[in-house]
Formats: sequence, structure tokens, C-alpha cells
Amino acid sequence: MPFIPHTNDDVAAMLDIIGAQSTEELFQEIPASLRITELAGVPEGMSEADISRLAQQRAAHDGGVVSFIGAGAYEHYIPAAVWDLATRGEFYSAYTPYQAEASQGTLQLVYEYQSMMVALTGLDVSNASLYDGATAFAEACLMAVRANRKSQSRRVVTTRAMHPAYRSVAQTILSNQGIELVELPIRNGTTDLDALAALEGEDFAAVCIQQPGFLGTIEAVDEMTDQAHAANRLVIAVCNPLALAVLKPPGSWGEAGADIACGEGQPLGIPLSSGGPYFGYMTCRKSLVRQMPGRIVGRTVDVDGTPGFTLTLQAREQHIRRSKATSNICTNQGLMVTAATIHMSLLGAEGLRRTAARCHANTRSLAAKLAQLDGVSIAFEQYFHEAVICLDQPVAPVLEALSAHGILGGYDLSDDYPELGNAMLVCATDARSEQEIETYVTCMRDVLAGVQAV
Amino acid sequence: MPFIPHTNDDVAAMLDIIGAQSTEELFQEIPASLRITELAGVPEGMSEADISRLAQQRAAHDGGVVSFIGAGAYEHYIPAAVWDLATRGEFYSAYTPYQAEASQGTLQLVYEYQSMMVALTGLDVSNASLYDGATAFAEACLMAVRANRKSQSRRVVTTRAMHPAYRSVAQTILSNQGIELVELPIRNGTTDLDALAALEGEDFAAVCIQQPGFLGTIEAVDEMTDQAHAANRLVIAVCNPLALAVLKPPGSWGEAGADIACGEGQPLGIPLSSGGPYFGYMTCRKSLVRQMPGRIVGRTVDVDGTPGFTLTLQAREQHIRRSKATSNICTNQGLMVTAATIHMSLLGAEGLRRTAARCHANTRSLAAKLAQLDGVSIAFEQYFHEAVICLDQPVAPVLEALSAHGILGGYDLSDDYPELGNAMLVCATDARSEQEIETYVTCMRDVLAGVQAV
Amino acid sequence: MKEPLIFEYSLPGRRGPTHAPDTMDAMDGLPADALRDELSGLPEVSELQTVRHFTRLSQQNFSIDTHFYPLGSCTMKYNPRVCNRVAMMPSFINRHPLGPEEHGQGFLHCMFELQDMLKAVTGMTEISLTPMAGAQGEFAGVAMIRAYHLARGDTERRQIIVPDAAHGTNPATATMCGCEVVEIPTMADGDVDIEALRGVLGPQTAGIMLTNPSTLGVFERKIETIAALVHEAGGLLYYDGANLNAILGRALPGDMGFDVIHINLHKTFSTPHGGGGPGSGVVGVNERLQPYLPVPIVGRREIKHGNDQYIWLTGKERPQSIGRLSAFMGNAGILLRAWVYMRLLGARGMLRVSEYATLNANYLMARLVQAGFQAAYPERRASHEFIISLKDIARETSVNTMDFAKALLDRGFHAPTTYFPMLVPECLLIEPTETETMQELDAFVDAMVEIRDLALRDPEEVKKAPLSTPVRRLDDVRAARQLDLAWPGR
Amino acid sequence: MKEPLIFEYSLPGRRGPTHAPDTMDAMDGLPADALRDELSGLPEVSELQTVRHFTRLSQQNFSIDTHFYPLGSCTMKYNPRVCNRVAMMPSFINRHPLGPEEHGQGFLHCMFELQDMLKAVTGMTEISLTPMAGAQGEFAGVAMIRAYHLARGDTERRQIIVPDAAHGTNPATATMCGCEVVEIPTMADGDVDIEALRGVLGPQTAGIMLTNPSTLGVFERKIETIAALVHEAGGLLYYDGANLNAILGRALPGDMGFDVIHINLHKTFSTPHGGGGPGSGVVGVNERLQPYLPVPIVGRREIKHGNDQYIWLTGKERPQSIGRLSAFMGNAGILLRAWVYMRLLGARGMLRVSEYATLNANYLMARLVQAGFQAAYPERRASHEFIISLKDIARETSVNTMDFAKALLDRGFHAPTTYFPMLVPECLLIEPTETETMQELDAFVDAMVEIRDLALRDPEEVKKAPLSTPVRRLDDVRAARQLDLAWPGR
Ligand SMILES: Cc1ncc(COP(=O)(O)O)c(C=O)c1O
Ligand SMILES: Cc1ncc(COP(=O)(O)O)c(C=O)c1O
Repeated sequence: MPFIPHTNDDVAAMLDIIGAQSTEELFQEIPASLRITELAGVPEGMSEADISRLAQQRAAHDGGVVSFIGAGAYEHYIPAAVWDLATRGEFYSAYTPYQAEASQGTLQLVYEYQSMMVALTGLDVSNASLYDGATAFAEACLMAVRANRKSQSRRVVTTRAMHPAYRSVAQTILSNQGIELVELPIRNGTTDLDALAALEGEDFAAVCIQQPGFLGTIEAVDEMTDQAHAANRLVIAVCNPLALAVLKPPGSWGEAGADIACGEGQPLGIPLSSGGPYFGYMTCRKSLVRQMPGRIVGRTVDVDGTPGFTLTLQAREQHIRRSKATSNICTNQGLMVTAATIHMSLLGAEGLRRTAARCHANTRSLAAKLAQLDGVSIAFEQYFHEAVICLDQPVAPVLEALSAHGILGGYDLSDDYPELGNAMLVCATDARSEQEIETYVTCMRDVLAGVQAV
Repeated sequence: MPFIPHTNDDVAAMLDIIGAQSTEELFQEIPASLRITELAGVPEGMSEADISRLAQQRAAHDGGVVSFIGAGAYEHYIPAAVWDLATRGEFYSAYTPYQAEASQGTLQLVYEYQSMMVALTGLDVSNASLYDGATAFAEACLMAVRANRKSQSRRVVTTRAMHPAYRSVAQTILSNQGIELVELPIRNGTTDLDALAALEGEDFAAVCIQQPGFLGTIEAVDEMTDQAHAANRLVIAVCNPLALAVLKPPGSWGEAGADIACGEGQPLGIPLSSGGPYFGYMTCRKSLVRQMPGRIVGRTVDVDGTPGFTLTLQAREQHIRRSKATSNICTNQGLMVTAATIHMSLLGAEGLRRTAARCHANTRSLAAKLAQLDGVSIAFEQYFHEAVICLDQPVAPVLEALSAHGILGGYDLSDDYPELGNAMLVCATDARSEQEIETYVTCMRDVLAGVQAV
Repeated sequence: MKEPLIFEYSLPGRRGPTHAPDTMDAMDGLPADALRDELSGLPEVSELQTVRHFTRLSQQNFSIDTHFYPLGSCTMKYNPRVCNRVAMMPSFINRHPLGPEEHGQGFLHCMFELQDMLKAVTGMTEISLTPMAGAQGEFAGVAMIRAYHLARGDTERRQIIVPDAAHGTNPATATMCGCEVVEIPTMADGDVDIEALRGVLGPQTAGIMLTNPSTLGVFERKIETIAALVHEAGGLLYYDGANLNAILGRALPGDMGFDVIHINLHKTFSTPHGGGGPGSGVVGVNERLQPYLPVPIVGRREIKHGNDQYIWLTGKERPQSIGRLSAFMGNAGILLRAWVYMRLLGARGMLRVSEYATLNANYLMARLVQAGFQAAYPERRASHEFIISLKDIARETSVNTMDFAKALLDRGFHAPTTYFPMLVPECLLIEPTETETMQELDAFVDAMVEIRDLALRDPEEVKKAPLSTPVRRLDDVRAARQLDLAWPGR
Repeated sequence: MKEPLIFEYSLPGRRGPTHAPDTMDAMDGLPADALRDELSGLPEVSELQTVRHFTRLSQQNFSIDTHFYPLGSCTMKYNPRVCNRVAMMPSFINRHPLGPEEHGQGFLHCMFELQDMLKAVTGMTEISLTPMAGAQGEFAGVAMIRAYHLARGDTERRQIIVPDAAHGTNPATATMCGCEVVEIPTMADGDVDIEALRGVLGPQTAGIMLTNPSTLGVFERKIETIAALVHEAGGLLYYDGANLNAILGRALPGDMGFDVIHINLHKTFSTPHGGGGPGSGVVGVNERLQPYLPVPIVGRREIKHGNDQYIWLTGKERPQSIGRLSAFMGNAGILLRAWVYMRLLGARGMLRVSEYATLNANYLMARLVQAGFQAAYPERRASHEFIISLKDIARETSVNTMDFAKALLDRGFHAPTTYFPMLVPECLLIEPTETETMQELDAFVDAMVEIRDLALRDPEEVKKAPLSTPVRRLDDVRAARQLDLAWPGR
């Protein structure tokens, strides 16, 4: 009986103490009309060996490909030590550090994490994680609406240069509170600044800027930030944290810096894993901390004056504030934060910078090589580690043909950005070797030739 | 610079304290004639990502086969918890528990291990491991020669039913001390008892019995033990410890039981890993403990009377006894013992018994199915989990053909046991599924048909 | 020994990492003013320092793997190691979320099976795996309830009814969904006050959120009446599945009349709690709410030559969906762990989960009551958890629940949940889970008795606790007043 | 908190394992009298109990991953995690040792490269990877020396010369090889007494075993003279490579005149020490001893179509080999870890190993001397380790080396090697290794000074140590007298 340690003698002794005849009797308060005695539709159990074998067979279907897809989830090399440490039982099987004295390991780690995110984003304070980049973005919008004392607006300016899934998640979440997202169009792969200028005089709680944008391109963050502040709008920065190792941090955008930064923490040591678990990060100015959603760890002292760590500002949270909480989030993505903190410690600033620069160089190399093929061009010149590639034919069949060769050639933009034509987003991170890039280019040449031949 | 934490400032400060100009100067006592400044023949270093990729490419050559080879190393299912726990840094990166108070984790674990091996073998005391089954066997012979007060002999009786590699390792080790191994022939796959009887009256320090024998067969352990004791010979039992979950333990052989048991610990949670690291186990009667090689952990108390664990009987060992030590072994196979102890705890007696029985049943099923093919027969009827299969044609080409289909069909006995004809040893452990067994049989049918066709 | 901050090990110029490219490539494709000059404030430490630091930190945690952890409402049961092993198989962890379905059939097949098994244990019609924790599942549920009413033109239904014993996420979720929270009281026997419920039902009722068994550790016996009343009033029923462990295979929320449910896979299905998460809050619905389920969902397409193909169902197939809740598909790796756990246990194993979880809770409650402790609902059967109130002891000795909690730490036990649910004064919510032995429960009783006896004899001594943890009692007020949320040394 | 024995958690009838087949198959192919009736004495515990027990036990260890561990002669440097990761890759750990070479080219290729790199760092002609620890490497070496003499008909050469400072395995090995041990003294400056050496050389000399740098922590400066003398006398030279970390890339044992060498890969090449092992004691030889190398060895066969093929060389190809030393090929998984480590470091990384190991040792020695401690060889450069003698303090205060060692544990440091080498009274052999920071060494000095000062002030207080470990000082005499070597509860 998996994982249940009771002997028959134990059960008898326990029932005796309880004063019950059988374990069945313990369920007597469930109305008879509702009682069931078996679970049709759940197969019989298996041994650990059998489930391992089955999983191995399933996994075998999914491997053996080389991916050039990014679009919000990136394959980077993760040092072996990261997950060896993160999956230590003491991290893996603990929960939210409600008993601070028995959870100093997790608490100190989160304090270190918060410090690192503050360093990366150039803002003052960080929370202990949200679910993922998309929900962090949605929470940032809610936070801005709550926090912007100078605005009464329940509208937020966003842009088509932002990750489409982030926009769609924010839509799901914000629409229930009647908060409206106003979307700016793009021009040359970045937010159309004229369209932004056209909103002058209107009241918005915040302006959201993704840097680098979903299309890999670089926004005019300084200009956009200053303009937003001039119009009493808060600035929400959505950034790939690895990119922040080389890009100007949100805290330094424009004159005053962004007010809130958030994004997807996955590039900091989290495997792709079909989309999760990842984690959303969020940092902000100190003055906004009481509006921040999620857990926060603070340093304090114990009765002997020894420094120690504890959850703090809990009055913002649902278990105290209930219907007036800053968010309903409870369980967050702690283990991912554990891994990310270890990852950042191992790489340090220099390691993160080199990794970011290698991603940039690899994607530039890939894009340049692809652009030498007939019928292929690069859409926008400046990008971090993702490039929009345009074909002279529909993208989907090309990607399909590449996939048959074990190459996941990129993300098809046709659905999300029909205005870009036959476009796709390619990404070659540090995890891609020169040889893999060559193979991709060769394969693409063959595929395009083949398609043209038909 | 991999793994070296010094900053340039550190180095300067350190040299200053030392009073040296450069790190070079620290090597000044090495005669100039011997100094080198580079290591030709060692390639340049690589990053962790690159070595991981290279290793992955290499490993890709070696997988994708299904093995029916046993012959002293066996694939069994190992629960996930075993190596998760054994590779915890506190076990993985500690050394021999010289400072007992700082090593209670390892010491208590070894005490538990010793207790489990005592339970499996039915003898009184165990050491903390030797290198592997073969060296444990050699050490057992040396020990018997030292320990047998009733015999002056430097000769030991062994048998062709014993693992050929064990005999050859023992030969390497014993010959240097002029100890002679006298080898009995086999009959029907087991030791020829008549040949043993013919040694009556001769002085031998010990008789060695492997159970099950290398050919998978079952020795007449009771008879052989009693006969040896009657002739003042010690009995050395060499046993697969997993088999001991179901077979009569050495401590119960004959009237008085074997005197020493030893063997390969690999079936207790250690992966195949191309042959190592495994571990040799050894247990013996209490009266022989001072002749036992290797480390031993004992339970005692501390100054407060709290029970605790420590290395004991160290006066047998080389670091105290030097040239008069029971053995030169120092570093043993501690981590493997850690894994084995966890493995045995997880499986318990019942789990080990079921695993052993499944191996027996699987091999019986495989052998029976193979024997239904034309030109294939089973050589011996009684065996634990390895069966000798005879073909009507040379074995090597058949195994090669199977291997081309990804099936490692068994161990070719032609070199070691020419007297058995075209024979091979097959093994289907619990790790082999019914379907894999079927595939083997089908493949063998095709291969034999193919060979016959030619 | 106190472990320094990782930053305190850091020195500028510690030798470069082996974990990144050897060289710094040029960032020449970008304008200079988009770049940052320097990045300070990350530690520069060696791999050994990192390993040693985080290994030592880990040792400062209590966890299931080291301690009995009877944190009520959280189901801190053993997390099987094989679940992690499987989820970390290279082909699974390296799979890109946007990879084509052809290269994800293994993963999708597991997810499809998981959906099916979850239908079976809830009695619901369809499942979406995407919510990333219980609270997000609640959000999805309430959002679906709203979408349902809106689709029917029922725009005034904005009230969500919540019992006073509810977990804080319930009211917080209702607010996040733009609803108004209406709290109803609990009766002395732990069941919902039906009359109060009647009083608040009406044309403004969107629905009710219930946990059953409730956070009071008892099964809501009048659930069928409640369901009838709410449905009659035009509202829907939301089942907070945090306590599903108690009734796994014994009763189905679908049969009780619930329209929507979330399940915390990190509770009932034993995925790791990870020091705070990640979790998974999958949702299930009956036919009523099916069109609104969040996407993506895993579907199956029958194809000619035998084998089925697993596919993603998105907004295209589900135009009425409340939409996406995560950038991709949710916490896939956690879902895989739950799949392994469920397949390992199988149908019979699941029935045993509730059997032994309930046995342990009732036994522990009985032992504590026999030892003189006061159960909040002594006349009721415990579900998989139960409440002890220390209010009498607190009054007599001034040793309160918090002191008890800290004294338990000194005795090698993680404390139960304290001061929740709020309606029971000085309460401990105790959930032993099915993976603990009777002997461990007995040791816990001994510790509780020892603390109580010490409290009667020498209350100040108890109030000193904890004494054996890396730090002693922490100054929470200072933490909130003198905010120190990031290392100032940068 | 004291952790019970695993057996104390055990109860007969705890529910069956999930880690084994569901059912017990019949053992019907075997005679009843070969079977055992029952198997008692193994624990019956749950997976959670097992995980919790061994997690807690692990926390009772000091280890590199948790503590500075300057155990002299053992090279307790950081064990890179990636080495373990690679060695545990499924295709590597599942490979059967007797699998055909075609299905092992990846593994064999790594081993071939490892052999080549080991040749380069030793200056020897050929390598055998099979010895499973240093002591077995020594055995292989001395056995080869004997085989060499015997092959030349030189049957009387049975004496092995060993300095008094030698590690115990050296004399023990000589005995195991049927040789006689002749000990020679060390001079006051730490070098071998050449006159004494001359005195014992002769036609009975089989060879000499030397560690260089020696276990005294100094480089044997007259090594070339020694080599000439021994070779002149017809003997061979054995290099105990336990201290190779000190001279990696600085000097080659082959150049010094050694004929045979073993290397502890678990020291210089950082494979894990695992609480006592496994290690690897690969051997290298020059042309003289090449025919006698233990088998198997990895060879390379050039094949037509470009790619080479890696093959096993066994007794067939090497008829003069001393034979096999393990059932298969030795500690393959450890060899793989060393391969990863060497490829990671590369040539330059290896030079830095000796550079920083030596820097750390000389720095720590200088700091301790400046703090008033007595170095055994203050006039000499330290190699990668050095000796401090506490004999004066011990005389003055009665606080001896063992007390110091235990007091260090209380201060968070694993003790250095104590009372070895035996010729230096009250000695600590201290080896910091290159992976420790200056700051860690400084903290160690502070602890040493603190203990010394306390010893002068209040010696009894020091003698109480350790106070913070799971147990206090253990009764070793009782352990040896009242033998308790296995759980008696069975
Ligand atoms: C009763 C109850 N409901 C809801 C939740 C929220 O679940 P989660 O923490 O996964 O968001 C919890 C858990 O904390 C709970 O105990
Ligand atoms: C100098 C010296 N020689 C030989 C050995 C023996 O090596 P091993 O323990 O690997 O057998 C050791 C290590 O313990 C040593 O320090």
C-alpha cells in the first residue's frame, strides 16, 4: 500500500482509542446518498518500477529535437549544482515559512533572492514570487490601478509589442474588475510612439513597456517613461531578467525610473518543462510596497538580538486582509525561486552577462545566416536574442517540414501579428551550438528549395 | 578559473604574509631540472555546458540496448529515493569517519548496514565494505589462511563453479603471498563432489563455495560445509546478497554454518555503471572478527552516556598496524554502502524477496521459451536467476547478430568453460519486462533461422 | 552557527564562473543607450561557497523530509521521490511549451490521462489543468460563475457567499473577480447556518464557495440542502478542493451538487510544497460551466491508423472560455508529478489515502482529548484534520497558542496551523496526513502534554521557546516597521 | 536530537513496498532445502520513514559541502556537481560491464582520453585504470615490481624500502605482496636520510616507495639522488601519488625517476570521498613495467572508414600482466567523474590547482606560525599541506592534539589529520586545498588561536569538547572491548 505505514495492529489499536469499529465508521457523517466505494475511471496502481518504465516510454516520444523557439521561454544551460541543491528535501518538502524560526533556510534564501532581483531591476523592493510572467504582469496592472493616487483611471496603456499571452492573461484577470487595457499598435517592431503621443491628456493609471519586446526589439524606454510620468501615469516594466544583465535596468529608465518591474523568471535557472513551473518576479519602488501582491521576507532580530528573517507586511495578504487583500495569491513558486537564487549565485553578474551576450551573438549569427538564403529576410535590425524572420511564403508548412527533421525552427507569428506577413520569431540561446545553428540553416535551405521545387 | 576562489587582492595579501614574491617562488624547492611549466597532452579546459554536451554525445553511443547479461553484475530496479539520498552532499562529500563526533551520520548508517548484512548472511559481524566481490573473495582467502588455527596450509580449495573473474583476481592477489588455489572441476554445472572427496586427508585452510554458482546453479552447501569442517577447513561462502533474501543463509549451512561470507554488493541498489563502483561485503563469525580486513563500526557511549558510533578494532588496520595489518585497504566503497543501506531499508525483507523471486521467475520463463526454439536447450535444470543455454552452433556470431538488434543476449561461456560446448549464460532480472523477454525470443528465432539459412 | 548572507562571501574579482561562456561576446547589435554600464549587487562567489551556503541554509529548515509537519489545511504528506525523478526526465524538462504537438505526444498523453483521473475523483465533466495554485483555481471558478451568469444576461449576480470559517483566499478571490463578499456564520456544531444562508440568498447571488470537509475539520452534513437552496436561488456552488484528501474515493463533489471545483495537487496529490510552492490548482466543472473553462485543455483526436493524437484545445475551439491564466499551460512539471502519484496509487490506493488520513486525524484527536485537551468539535468525527482550542490553558497560564507552537519546534515537530480558522479562539488546526505512523502521532501527543504540564508549572519557561532553532523568537513588529527587504550593502 | 536506529522504526507488517514486484513469484525451480524460511532483521519501514531517517542522519555529518575539511593527505577539495551529473547519465549508469564494445564506444572513448591525460600529468608511458583505490594501486605497483624482478630471474629481491613517514598503506601493501618492509628514517629537515638509504640498499632490494611531496608536507629535494641510488642497486621506484595535487603540472614523477605510480583520483581529481570511498587508484608505469600492467586496459584500433574503435586489452593481449584486480574494470563511474573534472580544468586549470593549493598551505602555515604555533618544518616551503606540532602546548596545558581537534569541531571546522605522520609528536597535518578562500583560512586561524588561548586559561574547558556535535566524546575503549557491531534486536 503505497506510502501508508500502518500495521494491522496499529489500526486496531487506533480504532480502539477512537472507539470505532472500523475505518468505514469514521466516514459516517457523509450522508449515505453521497457515499461511494470505488473510483471508476482510475486505473489500478502500479509499482515504482512500472511507472518509471511507462514514463520513460512516454518521454521517448518527446525528445530528440533541437529548438529555436523562444517566445517567452528560453533554454539556457543550468549548472548541475542548481537542481541538486534545490531538490534537497529540506527545500523541496517544506512549505511557506509560517513558523519563521523553523524556516530560516527558506526565509534567508528568499531575502537573498529579493536582494538579487532588486539589483537586476534597479528598484527598491521585491516580493517572493508570483505564478509566472503573465500573471505578474496582470498583478502589476492591478497594483498600478490601486497605487496611482494621481489617477482615478481604471485604464492601463499596453502595446502590441508586449507578449500576446501576457496581454491575454491580463485581459482574463483585469476584465473581471472592469479594468481596461488600451493597446498601442507597433511600428517597426516596437511600440508606435505617435500613437502613444496621441493619448496625451487622457487619464491612465499606468503605461506598460516590455523590454525587450515580444518581437525581440528594443523599446525607447527612456522617452516612454518620462512621457508617462509627465502624464501622471505609473510605468510598469516587463523584462526578461537575463536581458537585464546587459540592458538598462527599469530603475534607471528615463529621469525617475519605472515604478514597477515584473516578468518571467524562467531564464534564471528554470528548465523549459512544457511551460512550467516557472515564476513571476516583481519589484517596485519602496513607496509602493504596501500595494505589492505576494509574500515579502524581511530581516529583523530575535529576542537575543540575533538577526533573522520572517514574512512581513502580511497585512496586505489574503489570510489577514481577506476580501481586502492586495491579491488572492497564497501558494507561490517558492522552489523555482530557490533554484533561481542558486543559479544567480553560481553565475554571478559576469556569468549572467556572458550568457546574455552569447544569446545575443548566437541569434545574430543565426539570423544573418538565414537572411542569406533566398526568400528570407530579417524584419528588424535591433534585437536582443530573438529576431523576426520573414519568408516569401507561409510559415507554417516550413516549420512543419523543419520539425520533421527534428528542428523546431521558431514561433509562427502569423496568428498573433498578421500585419507582419509571413513572419516567425527565431531564438538561438547559449544552449545552441554553432553546429546546431549551421544544421538549422542547411535544413532551412533544403526545405525552402523543396517547397519551391513543388 | 574553475573552482578557485581567490581574488587578485587575496593573492597579493597572501604572498605578503608568506613573504614570497610570486606563487612560482613557492615551488622553489623542486629542483630546476625537474620543473615543467605546461602540460602537453592535456587539452584546454571547457565550460560546464560544453562538457555536458560532449558527455551527452558520448553517452548517446552507449544506450538503447536491452541486456540479458548477468555474470556477476545485475540490473535491478533502484527506487528513486536511493540515490537522491546517497548523493546528498553530507554523504557524498564526507570522508572516512575519523572524527567520530562529526560523522555520526555515516557511522550510524554503516552500523545499520553491518546489521543488515549480518541478517542477510546469518553470520555475526560485518565490515564496512571492501572494493568489490572479487577482492572480497581474495581477502576472505587471505583471512582464512591467517585465521585457521587448526591448519598450517597455505592452500585453499576453490571450484570452477565460482565466477572466473573472482578466481583470477584471487590468483593475482594470493600468488604474491604464495597462497595456492586448488580448483575443483564441475559436473552438471556444480562443483564435482567426488573431486572434493578425493582431497580428503589433505590440509587446506579453507573451502570456497559460491551459492548460487557462476553458472546460476545451486551447490550442495550443507554437505560441502560439513565435510570442510570435518577436515578442519574453514568455509568461505560467496553469495549474491539478493539471492540470500530467498536462499539459505551461509550462517545456516550444514551443522555449524559457514565461517566467512563475502560477495558482490552491487545487486543491492548499485547501478551497473560499466562495472563499478560496486562494493564487496564480508561477514564472519564473531571469533574471527580480529582477522577481518577493512573498517568496522561499533556502537559505544559518549562521556554523557549517550549512545554513539565509532570506528573500532582499528588495531587491525594499516594506519596503526602498518606492515602487520590484516589488509592494506584504506579507502573503501562507502558511498555504495550508503546507497545499499537505503535500498535495503526501502525494500525491506519482503521487497528483496519479491525482487529475487521475480528474477528467478523471469529467467525461468526466458529459458523455457528459448528452449522451445530449434537448436536451443537448457543445460542445467536448477538455477537461481541465470541459466546456461546451449546452442547447436557457436555462440559468438549469434550474440553479435542479437546485439545488432539492440539485444545483449547473454554472456558467452566458450572461453571460460569450453567443456560446456556452445554455451551462454542468460539472465532476466526484475528489470526485464515480459515484452522484452518476448522480443528476445522472437529475435533469437529470427537470428537462428537466418544463420541456418546461410 | 549563524550562516552569513551570500553577499557577505562575495568579493569583487573572485574568479570567473565555469557555468557560462568563456568569453563576453559583443552586444554590438544594440544601441549603447539601451545597455547598462555595470551590474552590481549580485554575489561573486565560488561554486563551493555557493554549494556550502545553500546546503547549510537548507539544514535550517523544518520539512516533511526531516520533521512531522502537521500543518492543518496544507496536507503535508510525503512527496514521493519518483515523482520528481520522472518530472526531471530530460525529454520532459527540455520540452519547449510551444513545441509542436507531434513532439509532445508523450507529455500530452500523460496530461490527458491526468484530466481523466481528475474527472473520476471529482465527479465533474471536464477539467482544465492550467491554474497554477489553489487561489488561481478559485479565480478561474468564480470567473466562470460570472461568465455563466453574464452569458445568461444575469448581470446583477455579483454576490459570493462565503462562510466565516473559509480560507482567506476565498473572499480575496471573490474580490479579484469583481464580486461582493457576503459572509455567513457557522453554527456551534461546525455546520453552516442554513437560516443565515437563506437570509442572504437572492437574485443578486452569484454563488457560494464552500470547502467540504470545511476548514473546521468536519464534513458539512447539510450539503445537499445547501446545494438545493443555492441552485433554487439561481446561484452556483464552488467547491474549494483544498481538503479533498479527506474524502478521496468516499464522495464526489459533483454528486454533492457543486458546479465547479479546484483541487490543490500539491496537497491531495502530493506534489512538493517547495518552501512556498509551486502548486497546481486544476479546475473541474459540470456541463453548465464547460464552455467557460480556461484554456488550454488537452484534447484527443482519433486518427485513422489506430493511434490517437493528443492536441491542445485553445480559444479557437473554446470561444466562450474565460481565457488564459498563464503564459503557457500552467505548472506542467507539477502536473506530471501528480500524474505519477495518481498512477502509482491507482483507484484502491486513493481510497486508502482518505481512509488513513481520517484514521490518523481521529486517533490524534482522541488521544489529545483523552490527555485533557479541548477539541473544538468534540461531538463530531474529525475529517483528515481537527481543531484543538487552547483558550482555557491560555487563560489559566498565559501560555498561548503561539507559545505552544514554538515549544513544539524545540521538541522536533513543526507546529500545526495556528490561529486559523479565526472563529475558534487560540486554535491549532492539526492535520497529520496518512503518511505518518501511529508512533509519530504518539510522540506528538507526548510533546503536547509535556508543554501543557510545563505551562502549568512554569509558564515563563514555555514562553522562552524556541531555544533550539537557529534563531529564537523574531521581532515581527520591527520587521514591519523598520523594513529591511533587500541587502543594503550593494 | 538523537536519531534512532532504522530498526527502531520498524514494525512487522508495515505495508508492503512499492519498490518491488506486487506479488511474490514462486521459487519453484529450486529445491526446498536450498531456500531460507524467513528473513528477519531487515527493517520494515515506510518510504517516508526511510527518507526522514537518512536525511536526518546525513545532517549529522561534517562534509566538504558543509564545512572546511582540511584533512591532511586526503585532499578534501570541492567535488563538482557536474561530475556526478555526467556519471549518472542513464546510458552510462545502465551500461553492463560485459556489454559489447560496439555498445560502449562513448564510455571507452572517455576512458581512453582519461588514460592519455593521466600519462601527461605523470610523465609515464602507460596507464591502467583498474585499481579501485590508492592502496590497490600500490598493490598493483609492488606486484609489478616483483613481476619485473622475477621475469629477470631476480628472485631474491623481496625488500621494499619505506620511509618512516610513509602512509600505513605502503608497508601494508609490501606485506600483501609478500615483500619484507625495511624502514628508513627521515632527517630533521624532512628529507630522507640518504646515508640510511645507502645502508639498506643491496641485491635484496626490490624497490622503494616514496610520496613526493612526502606526508611531512615537504618536497623531497634529493629525489634525483635517491632515484639514481635505488636504480644502481637494481631496485625500482614506486611513487605514491596521494600528494600529486601539490605538483600538478609543476613536475612529473616520470622525470624524477619513478618507474611506477598510483594516483588517487578521489584526491587530485576530486571524485567524491563518499564517507569512506569509493576512490580510484589508477597506476602508471614507464617502459620497464609496461608488460606487467593490470588488465583490462583501454586500447584503440584504427579502422578503415575514418573513425577509431576503442577496445579492451586483456590477458590475451597482455600475457605478462599481473592479472585482474577487480571482477570487471574497476570503479568506472569514478573514472568518468575524473574525466569530466580533467576536461573541465584543462591544462591551465591543472597548473592552477597546484598553484593555489600550495599558496593556501603556505599562507595558512605562515599565519599559524605568526600566531605562535610551531610548524614541524618551519624552514621549508610547505607543499599543499604542512604540519603543526602542538607538543609544547600539550606539555604546558595538558590539552593535546585530540582536544584541539574536538574543539575545532565545536567551532565549525572539521579537524585536520591528527597524529599522522607518527614521527612528529602531537601533530596536525593540515591540507586546506585550492578550493578554499583566504577568508575561510583566516577564520580557521582565529579558531586555532581561540582554542590555544582557552587552553592556557582553562584547559579543562577545552577538554570538554566537543559540545555541539550530536554526541560528545566517545568511549573508544569500550567500543573495542564490548563489541557491539550489529543491532542485537533481531
Ligand atoms: C482551504 C484552502 N483553500 C484555498 C487554499 C489556497 O490554495 P493555494 O495556496 O494553492 O493557492 C488553501 C491553501 O493554502 C486552503 O487551505
Ligand atoms: C599518502 C597516502 N598514500 C596512500 C593512501 C591510500 O590511498 P587509498 O585510501 O585511496 O587506498 C593515502 C590515502 O588515504 C595516502 O594519504
